[in-house]
Amino acid sequence: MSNIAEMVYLDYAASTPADPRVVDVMTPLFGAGGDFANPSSGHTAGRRSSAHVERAAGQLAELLGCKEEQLVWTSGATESDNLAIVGAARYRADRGRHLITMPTEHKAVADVFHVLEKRGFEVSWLRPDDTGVLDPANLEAAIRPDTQLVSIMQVNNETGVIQDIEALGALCRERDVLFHVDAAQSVGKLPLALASLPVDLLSTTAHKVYGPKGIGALYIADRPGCHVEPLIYGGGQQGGRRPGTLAVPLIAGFGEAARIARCEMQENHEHLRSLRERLWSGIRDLDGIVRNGSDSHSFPGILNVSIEDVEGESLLLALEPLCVATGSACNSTSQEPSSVLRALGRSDLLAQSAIRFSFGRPTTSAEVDLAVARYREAVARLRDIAPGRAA
Amino acid sequence: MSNIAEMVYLDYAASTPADPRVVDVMTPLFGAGGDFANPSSGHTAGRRSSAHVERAAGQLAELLGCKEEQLVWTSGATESDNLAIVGAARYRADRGRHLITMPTEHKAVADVFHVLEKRGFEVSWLRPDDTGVLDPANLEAAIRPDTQLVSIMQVNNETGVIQDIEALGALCRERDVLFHVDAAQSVGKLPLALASLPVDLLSTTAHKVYGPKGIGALYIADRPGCHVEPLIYGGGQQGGRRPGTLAVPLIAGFGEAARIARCEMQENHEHLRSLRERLWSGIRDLDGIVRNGSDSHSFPGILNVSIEDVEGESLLLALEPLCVATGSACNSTSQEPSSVLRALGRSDLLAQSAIRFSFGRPTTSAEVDLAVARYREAVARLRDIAPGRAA
Amino acid sequence: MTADPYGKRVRELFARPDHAGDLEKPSARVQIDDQGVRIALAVQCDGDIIDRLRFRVWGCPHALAAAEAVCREFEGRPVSALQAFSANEIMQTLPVPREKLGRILILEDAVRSLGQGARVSPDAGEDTD
Amino acid sequence: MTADPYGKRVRELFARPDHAGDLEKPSARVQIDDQGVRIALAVQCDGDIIDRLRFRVWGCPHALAAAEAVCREFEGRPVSALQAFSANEIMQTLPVPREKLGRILILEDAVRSLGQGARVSPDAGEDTD
Ligand SMILES: Cc1ncc(COP(=O)(O)O)c(C=O)c1O
Ligand SMILES: Cc1ncc(COP(=O)(O)O)c(C=O)c1O
Repeated sequence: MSNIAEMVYLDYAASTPADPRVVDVMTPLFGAGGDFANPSSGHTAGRRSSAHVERAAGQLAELLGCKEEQLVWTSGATESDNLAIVGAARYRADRGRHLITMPTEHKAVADVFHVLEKRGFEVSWLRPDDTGVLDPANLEAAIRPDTQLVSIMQVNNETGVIQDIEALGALCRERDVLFHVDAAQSVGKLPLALASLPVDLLSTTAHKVYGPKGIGALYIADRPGCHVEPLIYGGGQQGGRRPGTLAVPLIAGFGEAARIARCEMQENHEHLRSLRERLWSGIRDLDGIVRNGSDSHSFPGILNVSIEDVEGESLLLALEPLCVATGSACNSTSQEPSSVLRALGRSDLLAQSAIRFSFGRPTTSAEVDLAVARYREAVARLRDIAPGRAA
Repeated sequence: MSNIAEMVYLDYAASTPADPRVVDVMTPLFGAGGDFANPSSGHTAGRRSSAHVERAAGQLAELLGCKEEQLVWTSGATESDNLAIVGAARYRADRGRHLITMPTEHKAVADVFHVLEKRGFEVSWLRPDDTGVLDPANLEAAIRPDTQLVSIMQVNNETGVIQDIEALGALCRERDVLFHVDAAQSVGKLPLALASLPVDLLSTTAHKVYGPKGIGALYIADRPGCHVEPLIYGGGQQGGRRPGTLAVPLIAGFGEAARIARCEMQENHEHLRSLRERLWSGIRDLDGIVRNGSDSHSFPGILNVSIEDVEGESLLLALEPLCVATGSACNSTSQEPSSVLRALGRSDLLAQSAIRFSFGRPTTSAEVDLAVARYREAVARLRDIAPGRAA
Repeated sequence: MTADPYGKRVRELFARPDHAGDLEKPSARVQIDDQGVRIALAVQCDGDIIDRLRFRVWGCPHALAAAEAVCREFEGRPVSALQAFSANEIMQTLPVPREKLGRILILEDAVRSLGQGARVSPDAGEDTD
Repeated sequence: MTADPYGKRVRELFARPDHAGDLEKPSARVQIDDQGVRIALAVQCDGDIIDRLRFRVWGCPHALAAAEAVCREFEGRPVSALQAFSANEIMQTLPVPREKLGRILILEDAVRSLGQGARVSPDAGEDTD
């Protein structure tokens, strides 16, 4: 965020700014003179509004490699995750009450499973190896005849670790188990071709991919048995799967963000890779530094590092004006060490010192250089202030 | 919508354009350079974002006459209604399984009760009189010891009829029954002072009051026993009552819309009253015309009329370029006569001919005059084409 | 998502129902009231040829448009053609959405009855059905 | 909604921990490691008066700031004042959020022990606790 002089924003995994082209698409749709009508209205104004929704559905479907009718608009990935997991669990409750997920999932998934555990479902929590990756053999061993749903994210929001959703999904498909993927951090960043992937439900959100906050989508494959019960009821919008007046400008913005992401994916990916390389080379020689998460199986927009003998909260403050994260954004006010990093085998102390740097399209090498300098300086200063461990 | 030359938009009850001042507040918050960060992030950028949310909460709280902490942001009134009704029903399930509402409620309320009926709750559907008004004595008679929740809207979206929520709420409070009000059509249009009203839960949405689509709020009184179970789970945002990244620009826009509505409420109300008077005087002499809903207890932004011997769908098409509604927007594509009008005792045929004209801040007298001319002409033309009733 | 429920053709027919009206001395006349639609047709023949065809409809835009389309199509053709009229054809050409087939079948009934009436009693003005 | 977890004063103390460090010949010294915080204090007295006070902290910004605040406040005051130091006071003046009271109580322990140590053995450098 070179544009806010006093800050260096390196928290693109928490949220991205809307692309200027996205803002341009949205702005005229809000007010009078724009196509602000309710897209459910049958009149001319309503139909004009509705056309924007259709265009956006086409753009998102193209990015995901799926059909437009397979998409349901939601308010974001949190709602998509809930709709997918609770909706499918309710729909398939007769099939069995066993579910599978991982402790490294985002709270929007993990907390839903915790609630389902209280409601009589049994959940297997599969641990990754110490680089954060899940061995498909572990999933294979965990699937039971009464397993109805597996939920595993594609890109981890804290570490950037990528799971092999194709292999994991294939195992689910073989056993007729529904497979849900939280792709909040990967849509628009990694190529996806849902038509040929063994994925049944996939959650996404616009604000992680240079679209607006407050809009997301859930992909629902049109296979027999793949269906979700709605979370909310009301007007018949979206075939009743998710009623409520459609937020046309946001949907149009998401569509445009999807279009841009598709066109520029390769280029962005290389940009991010070079930034991460630059940051890591600048700090990897520090004493006691540890990289969290696989290097080879990870999305290059995220670099997560822990460091020995430095307290995390003070480190975060000493890093200002860098805007970076400790755990995920939604945990950032809690003091608990990240459950993701604990699942990777980090000690509480080491997990607590973790800093997630995440890069975006607007990030420059100069910003990364500043981050390197600031990190080294902060670590040195805090170590200097700390007393020796042995009293 | 004088600005789209070929249409005359008279469907402000379905959705309103965002006020230009609202658009001005939102636009800079979307993109880079604006305060786009995730407001849950602890860093400087996150806190700047969060300040916009706090300001907006203050603005909405001021409009509603409540405290900021009593507001939960949602994606709109549909979600607010669901959260209030399902959330409270779940939370108070031990207290009893009897609920009370009306058949004239919006689908976002009525459909939720239909689902709860299937899940073992018993629902009493109270009928209004033939002007659409509910006699509080009917509510009093319906409340039972096992009643846990009453839900009655303030302004009806099809007819504009206003219920006496103060009297109805007082009855609920006496018997310790939760009282939910769907105020999607009234917030910002009628004065509200929740601090001194016997209302426990109140739903609202921004896009009916010149704010953006995709954002709403639920007011939850802080009284013992007044609590809702969340509909979705995830990050700890909003104290866990409604997680998901807050849509800062939309929230800021809603706040600004609330501020404007509060300042200009009186003036708008008079404007709407004169427009409705003008329209009604222009058509009331037509043969077989019937006004749907009370004249004295109604919000002046809506005029709903039926007319004998004219088919509704053809009337709607013949009225183009007027953008008006038959039932509510979300019913407009279905052919069923409005359940609201049937509850007022209208025959199917008469209900089916109903047109809802609804006015907004931008509506001009010239637009109303055009509506008068167009309506008279369409009625005459269609009656002319129709064969006599007796063959 | 709402597509325009009326195609271009339906809109044009609805806007210009040139054949709406009555005939003073029809060769045959029919009126049916069913399925939420009321249709009256009147025909005036010149020998075996349809000279003038008029309709009246109380019903949805598709019913109106279909009736106008029928009148436009059959003027100048032999009366016998009326009996070959098929709802299916008009469902596709206008087009009319599937859920309104019932109404178009009423029109089909009316058109065929009219054909029948015009043949059986060439100068009668009686209603069929 | 996130308010700034650090007040202006905490930010200033954290940014300028002028009293961080050690003393070569302290009158007393103390180090405590508990509750997710590690605090070392050293004092050098001139008779009954605190001449120099130094700290080292491994811990959150509030703990760091509180330690710096203590050092700033007590230099130039009688050693006996250390024993009257109260966590409550600093909780309010910085301010420190309630959930961090535990850490500030560790600081209180350390400050009081330091006061004790400085009185009992005016020229000793032993650790207390
Ligand atoms: C992996 C993952 N899932 C879900 C979410 C929730 O997304 P949203 O804030 O759009 O509800 C996020 C981001 O917050 C995320 O990173
Ligand atoms: C009375 C009423 N309740 C609820 C709603 C639903 O609101 P939203 O579209 O914001 O979900 C509407 C409008 O559609 C309404 O008029």
